[in-house]
Amino acid sequence: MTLIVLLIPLFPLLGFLVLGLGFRAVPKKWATVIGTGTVLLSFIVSMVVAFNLRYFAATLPGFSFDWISIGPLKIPFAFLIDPLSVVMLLIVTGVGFLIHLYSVGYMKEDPGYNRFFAYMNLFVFFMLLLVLGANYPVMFIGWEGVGLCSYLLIGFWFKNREYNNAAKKAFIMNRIGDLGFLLGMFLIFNTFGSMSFGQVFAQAKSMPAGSPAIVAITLLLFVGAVGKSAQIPLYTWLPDAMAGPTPVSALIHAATMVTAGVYMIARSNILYVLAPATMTVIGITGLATALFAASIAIFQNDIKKVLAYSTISQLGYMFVGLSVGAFTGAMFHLTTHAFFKALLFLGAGSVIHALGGEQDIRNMGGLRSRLPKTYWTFLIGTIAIAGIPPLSGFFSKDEILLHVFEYSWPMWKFAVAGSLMTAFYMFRLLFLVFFRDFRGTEAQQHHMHESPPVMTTPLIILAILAAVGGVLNIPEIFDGGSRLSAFLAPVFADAAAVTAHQVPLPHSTEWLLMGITLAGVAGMVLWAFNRYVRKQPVLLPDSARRSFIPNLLTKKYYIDELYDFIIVKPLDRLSTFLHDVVEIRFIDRIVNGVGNMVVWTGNTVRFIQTGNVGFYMFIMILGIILILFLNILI
Amino acid sequence: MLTVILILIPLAISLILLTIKQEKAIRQFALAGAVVEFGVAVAAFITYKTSCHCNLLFTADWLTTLGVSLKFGMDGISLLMVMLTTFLVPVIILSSFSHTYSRPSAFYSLVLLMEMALVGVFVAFDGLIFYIFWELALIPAWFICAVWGGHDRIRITFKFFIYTFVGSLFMLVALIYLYFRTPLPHSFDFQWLYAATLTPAEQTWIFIAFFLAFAIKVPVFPLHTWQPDTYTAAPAAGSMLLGGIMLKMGIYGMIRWMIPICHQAVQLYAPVAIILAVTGIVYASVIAIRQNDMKRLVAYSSIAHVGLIAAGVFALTPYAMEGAVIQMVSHGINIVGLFIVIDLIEQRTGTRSIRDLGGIALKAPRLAIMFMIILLGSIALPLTNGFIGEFLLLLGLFEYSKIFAAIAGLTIIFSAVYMLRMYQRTMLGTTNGLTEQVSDLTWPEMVLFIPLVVMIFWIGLFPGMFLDVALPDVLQILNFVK
Amino acid sequence: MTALTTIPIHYYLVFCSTLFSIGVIGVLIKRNALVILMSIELMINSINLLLAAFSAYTNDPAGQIFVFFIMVVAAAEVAIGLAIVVLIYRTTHSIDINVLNKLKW
Amino acid sequence: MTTIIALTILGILVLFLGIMKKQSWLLPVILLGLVVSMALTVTGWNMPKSYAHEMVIVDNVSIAFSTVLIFSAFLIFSLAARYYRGVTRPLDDIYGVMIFALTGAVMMTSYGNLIMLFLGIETLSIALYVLAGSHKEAITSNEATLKYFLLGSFLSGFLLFGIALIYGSSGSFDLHRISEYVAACSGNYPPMFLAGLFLLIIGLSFKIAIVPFHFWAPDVYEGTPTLLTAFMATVVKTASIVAMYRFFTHTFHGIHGVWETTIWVMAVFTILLGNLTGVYQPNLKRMLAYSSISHSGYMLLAVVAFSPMSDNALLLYTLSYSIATISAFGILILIREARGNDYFSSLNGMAKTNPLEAFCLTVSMLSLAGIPPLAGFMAKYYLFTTALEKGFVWLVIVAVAGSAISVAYYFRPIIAMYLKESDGVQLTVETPYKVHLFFMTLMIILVGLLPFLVIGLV
Repeated sequence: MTLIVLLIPLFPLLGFLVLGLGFRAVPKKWATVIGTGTVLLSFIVSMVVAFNLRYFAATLPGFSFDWISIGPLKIPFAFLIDPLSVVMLLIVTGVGFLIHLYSVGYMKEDPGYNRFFAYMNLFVFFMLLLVLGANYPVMFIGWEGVGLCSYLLIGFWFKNREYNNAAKKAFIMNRIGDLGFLLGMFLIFNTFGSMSFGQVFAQAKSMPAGSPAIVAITLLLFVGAVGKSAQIPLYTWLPDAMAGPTPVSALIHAATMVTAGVYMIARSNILYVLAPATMTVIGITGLATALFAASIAIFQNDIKKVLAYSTISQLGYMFVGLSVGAFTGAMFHLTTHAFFKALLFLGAGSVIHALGGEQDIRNMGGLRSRLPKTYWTFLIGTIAIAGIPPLSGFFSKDEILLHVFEYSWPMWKFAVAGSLMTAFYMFRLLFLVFFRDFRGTEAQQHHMHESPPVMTTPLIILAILAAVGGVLNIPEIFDGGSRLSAFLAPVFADAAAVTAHQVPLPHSTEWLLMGITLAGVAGMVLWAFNRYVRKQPVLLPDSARRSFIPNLLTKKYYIDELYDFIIVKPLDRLSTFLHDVVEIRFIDRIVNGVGNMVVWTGNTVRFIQTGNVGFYMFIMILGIILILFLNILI
Repeated sequence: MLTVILILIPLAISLILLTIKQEKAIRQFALAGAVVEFGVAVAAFITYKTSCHCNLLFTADWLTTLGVSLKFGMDGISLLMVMLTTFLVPVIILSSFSHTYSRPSAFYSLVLLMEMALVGVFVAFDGLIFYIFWELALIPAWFICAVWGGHDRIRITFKFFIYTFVGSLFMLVALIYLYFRTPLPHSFDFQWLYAATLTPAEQTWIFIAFFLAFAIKVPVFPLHTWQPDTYTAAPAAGSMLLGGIMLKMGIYGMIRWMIPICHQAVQLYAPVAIILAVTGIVYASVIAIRQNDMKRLVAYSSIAHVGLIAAGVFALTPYAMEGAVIQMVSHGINIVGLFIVIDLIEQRTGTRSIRDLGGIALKAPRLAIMFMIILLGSIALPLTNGFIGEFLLLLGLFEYSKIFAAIAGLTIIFSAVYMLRMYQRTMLGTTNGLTEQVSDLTWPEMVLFIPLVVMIFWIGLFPGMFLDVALPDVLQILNFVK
Repeated sequence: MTALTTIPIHYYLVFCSTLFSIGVIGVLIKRNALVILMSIELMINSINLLLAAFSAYTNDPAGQIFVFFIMVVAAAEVAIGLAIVVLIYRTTHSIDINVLNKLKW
Repeated sequence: MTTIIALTILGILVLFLGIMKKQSWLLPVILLGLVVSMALTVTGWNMPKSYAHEMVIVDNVSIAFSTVLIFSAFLIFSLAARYYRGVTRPLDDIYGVMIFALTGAVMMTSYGNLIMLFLGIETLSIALYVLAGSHKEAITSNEATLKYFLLGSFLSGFLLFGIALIYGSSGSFDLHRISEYVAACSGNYPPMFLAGLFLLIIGLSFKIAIVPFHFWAPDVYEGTPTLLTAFMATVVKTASIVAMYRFFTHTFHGIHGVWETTIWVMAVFTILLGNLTGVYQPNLKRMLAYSSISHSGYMLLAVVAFSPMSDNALLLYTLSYSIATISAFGILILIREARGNDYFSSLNGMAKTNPLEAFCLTVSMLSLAGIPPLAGFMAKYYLFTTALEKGFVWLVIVAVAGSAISVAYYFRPIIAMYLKESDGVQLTVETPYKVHLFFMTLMIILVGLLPFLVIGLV
């Protein structure tokens, strides 16, 4: 019975195999059914599992075979079902299914339709492995696998060189993180003698906090998370990754893959709480990323780029949440973020679809009337992400902020600042896209149309989820049950046991904090309204001269250029240098030099052979004298 | 007995091939012979018992006065190597069908002669016999590369020959020297050689001699400069034989001969060797990033990958050694796959220059998929063969030294960089004049890839079968260094 | 015999070595093939004398018998040698040994 | 002794056939005669005997090497028909002198007395002076014979002087007596004896072509008619090295100290100089000359490291070297005849036009270079083993380095044959000649695969 867990990843895998192996032979209709159906089936099975969680969690592992097994190194291909993985399962399959469904409409005209669904199914498969793995290596399979799918899907339109570069960049930056993950895994094995979650965590419990091994492990794993979840300094791939089709951005680069880092840290919570130093690093990184990305988002003009930076920023929040020990909060935000960010991306996709590929918000405007469903759902998403009650974003973000406040007051100030920026840029986006008059071309205006139901239905469902997602974990202050917290509590129990129990904040403080934040958000929304709806928005072309700070932000702090300057270019130059100078002029020259020396010597000594008999006799006599002299007289 | 049959089949076929005149018959016969050879190897694999190697052991007197006997046998490591060799040779032969080589009987005969020598190297349980096969393998390799090779082949292959020959000559001296240090009555039998009593100084010298021979063959940085040129100049089949199988001889030699014999010196100088190997990984990877000739790129990537294997061997930990064994197999499969892809592209477009290609995936999606799968294997994506090897190698190396493992681990980043660059520039993007007319894989060509792809995933998913075969012997060899 | 043995053996040794050396020097400094032949003949004769002397001092006839062998062989050698010189003279019109050096390097 | 007599009779018979104008009978009679003498030689196996007051000692070592010599001569005579096919003048004198030279060579392997050694050397040398100049019209042949004669007789003076000094100090020419004298000296040798010893070494070194007494070899080899060069490179070298080896084994029974270093150093120089100089040679014949010099150096290893094993090692080495060299000369004869020169470029593309001949030359080159599993490798392996057993590690390393260098020139003909384009002219080769070449190639391979057939002998 427990084997039905296997079905969850198996369905998408089958989907991939069918679509992948027979990619041209499968008719489009069937491809649709297979592509979306497999994910739906997975979702259904996941639901079954989720509702019978106790049964499954108690009896697993009912299935495992030794993938790699050498002496003490045993890596079974085992799955783990617990509340945490179930939450992720539902997000991946649920949101994944909606996005698949949406893609049916979005990708309808694309010649690579089957290929697209094959890749998407493969992605879901790997993501499910990542989530289900009962040990680090199996998680790593998924971890790398989703990276591959991300590569394939970012570069889906592979005729375009820019897109390919973006895909390559994503894969390589992920790989940098993966190396950290890999080394972290090795260190885990070195320290605990096992890589399976159960054994590692059980042993870790008895370790003293702050022991160097654990700090090192957690830092290395965090490097992996930084790569995968696009944190400073490895975040630059994510904005570029918007090259992929929009559903890809929604699924991979917003809802699921990029949150893998958060999931991994939440999974390893016990290790992290034992490593306060790492937690500090995570907190600083997360907060810096949140602010940094948010500030860039304010000045972006590409609808998807804005959302991409927003994603980075929100991921930063999740890490901040993790760093203060608010694992549930982070997971909660992960969930709600999956809803509203997927929604926003799909909404953006709908807009792009309607405008025939236009992504620049300077050429949009006034779409509210023409795309009503998109508008309304997008609006919900925007409100949710801005953290305005009672939509889901409010609850999840609030929970994190609350914990941050408990942890450190200055950090809270920064976090709130980021939250305000979020509100600003999201409403800027909303206003510029949907309000005032259309700024695009005649042709676009003519062509503009609302998306078909197959696309809008997922939008609506996601909008509902984004709106009411908060009910999952309504805090006690609102007389909520904190259901998610309760649900996840067993997973984080050990961690909770380690962290010192703080006295919960008094309700008055909570209200106060909430009030401050909300007031700020409201101010931001009004400001944005003022700037972009009431007044004619000032939209500068890319080439326009800007004052220092806006310029810096428009140019994304020149980070890409910086990386290009300090890493890519030097590496290229080093490569050329090593090949042209070290290899050819030095090492190979030594090798050839030895050979040439032999030839040269040969060519030189052969002239001793003068052909002159008298000379020969002379040399021989010298030889004779030498031999006699050396042997007899000495 | 099977072991001897494994040596004799290719030899017999190689001789018979010389008498056949028709090109088609030559090809079919060569392929059939190689397949039969693989069948015999499979039979050996099935009958192999991990507990004792007795059923595959063959002993006959040869030079009794000098302690040389015809002792052949297989332990787990040899078995895997023989499997790899016999598996790849039919693929290589099949891949050569698309070329019309001048003097085909000589060509295929040499390929099979080389197979014989390679199998001989892997199954020799006698030091001198090992050496004889070791050198013997060089002759057909040289002829294949030199006669059917490309631009500037004379200079390049000559360098290749001399370089590798010089290296192994010193191994001969070391072997003979060792012979006189074996227990009485002196013998070249591997167990006698293992039991040789050596002073530390002797250990060092013998280590150096062995290391040179093996490191040149592998090749380990900085003894690698023959290799990119040779791969580039060699015909496709030659590159495959060299890269796929021949360089494994070096690693195999390290494991089978060098570590047990001069175990003290190996332990003493392991850091030096690892530093060289790790330097080589980074060095070759960085160079590979900017290569324009696909074969050259693969050659440098091979230096990097093999550098990791060498580093793993010197880490002297069970995981790394197991990783080395499995990675030898994987690397062989992957590099042959890559060379086949390159060969097919070259046949279709007439160039290997990355700069001049692009958009092939549009015209040849099947080729693109095969390329992608093989590429994933060689960049060690989990669930492919490359991952198992690199995971174990890095894990073992990590146990030895965390820093070295971290630096060696850079290979997983760099390999993505240069491999994806190659893939992108050739397969992706828009077509140009050269790639406009590229046709997709035909079914015979698909057949070429299927065994490779199957193996890539088989090893990636179920490595246990291969790991278990080698494990007892790996542990036994590591016992020497404990 | 007595006349021979009254002179100490060292004298013979030194004398013969000197004669031998004169022969060697003759070979070295002369370029005329005939003179070189004669110098070689001088070397051989010095050895003959030495052998005879040793033979006398050790009362062993073998040395003197060997001298006869040497004389025969030397005669044969000179015959060949002269033939070669004639041959050379026919082709080069010279018996200078350094004229012929086409074969070298 | 029977061998010497048989060969002498054969030589006289050849001359008589010449007188009777039976030119066409010459080669069959010679080949048959050689087979008969070989058979006669072998019958003495395991029956050590000495003749004429130990002037001639026939033991297994001498029988084995005599057989190698006669066998080499047999192989060379088998090439003669082709080599002299355009020559109209009578050949009985050349063949007869060759047989006499062979007799001298056999004497050098079985002497028991320095007088016999001298006579053997002179019989061989005087015959060779004649043979080297046997191509009277060619100026190169003239030059070769002049050089060989002048240097040869000059150096045999030293050899004689050495013999005289040894005689003077030990009181005998008999090896047995000399060895008794050596034993009586118990390590303190008078300078006169030492001087004699070294002069003897020098005299023999000249014949073997050991640095610095090798100067004649390249020039003479090049100038001498090719067939006779093959004779010089194999028979003469084998006989001389065996003579030297025999002298030391019989006289010193393993006391090395005195002469070891000298021979050691000479071996090193010979190996290095021979191989290095060979690298740049543009033509095959001269390259083979340098190759033969370097092989002299390897053979010296057996002398240096003399032990029970080194008999076998030297036997195998001389055999494999002789066969491979004669095989190479067999091809060289064809090339010279067809192209008029023997530059490597004359070999271009031979693999296409004459695959069998190309294969034979390749095998012979690989064997000379010492690549397994050919005879040359086995021989080198035995020699190295012998030397290493005695602890001459550095000498072996030099030898190995020499081998590495030698690959550079042994591969030049192979590269020319297989990798260069030919002018398309095929060499016409008669079937018997092909069979003969192939037979030698087969021998090289077989001796490599089954060295124990040779090795257990002595």
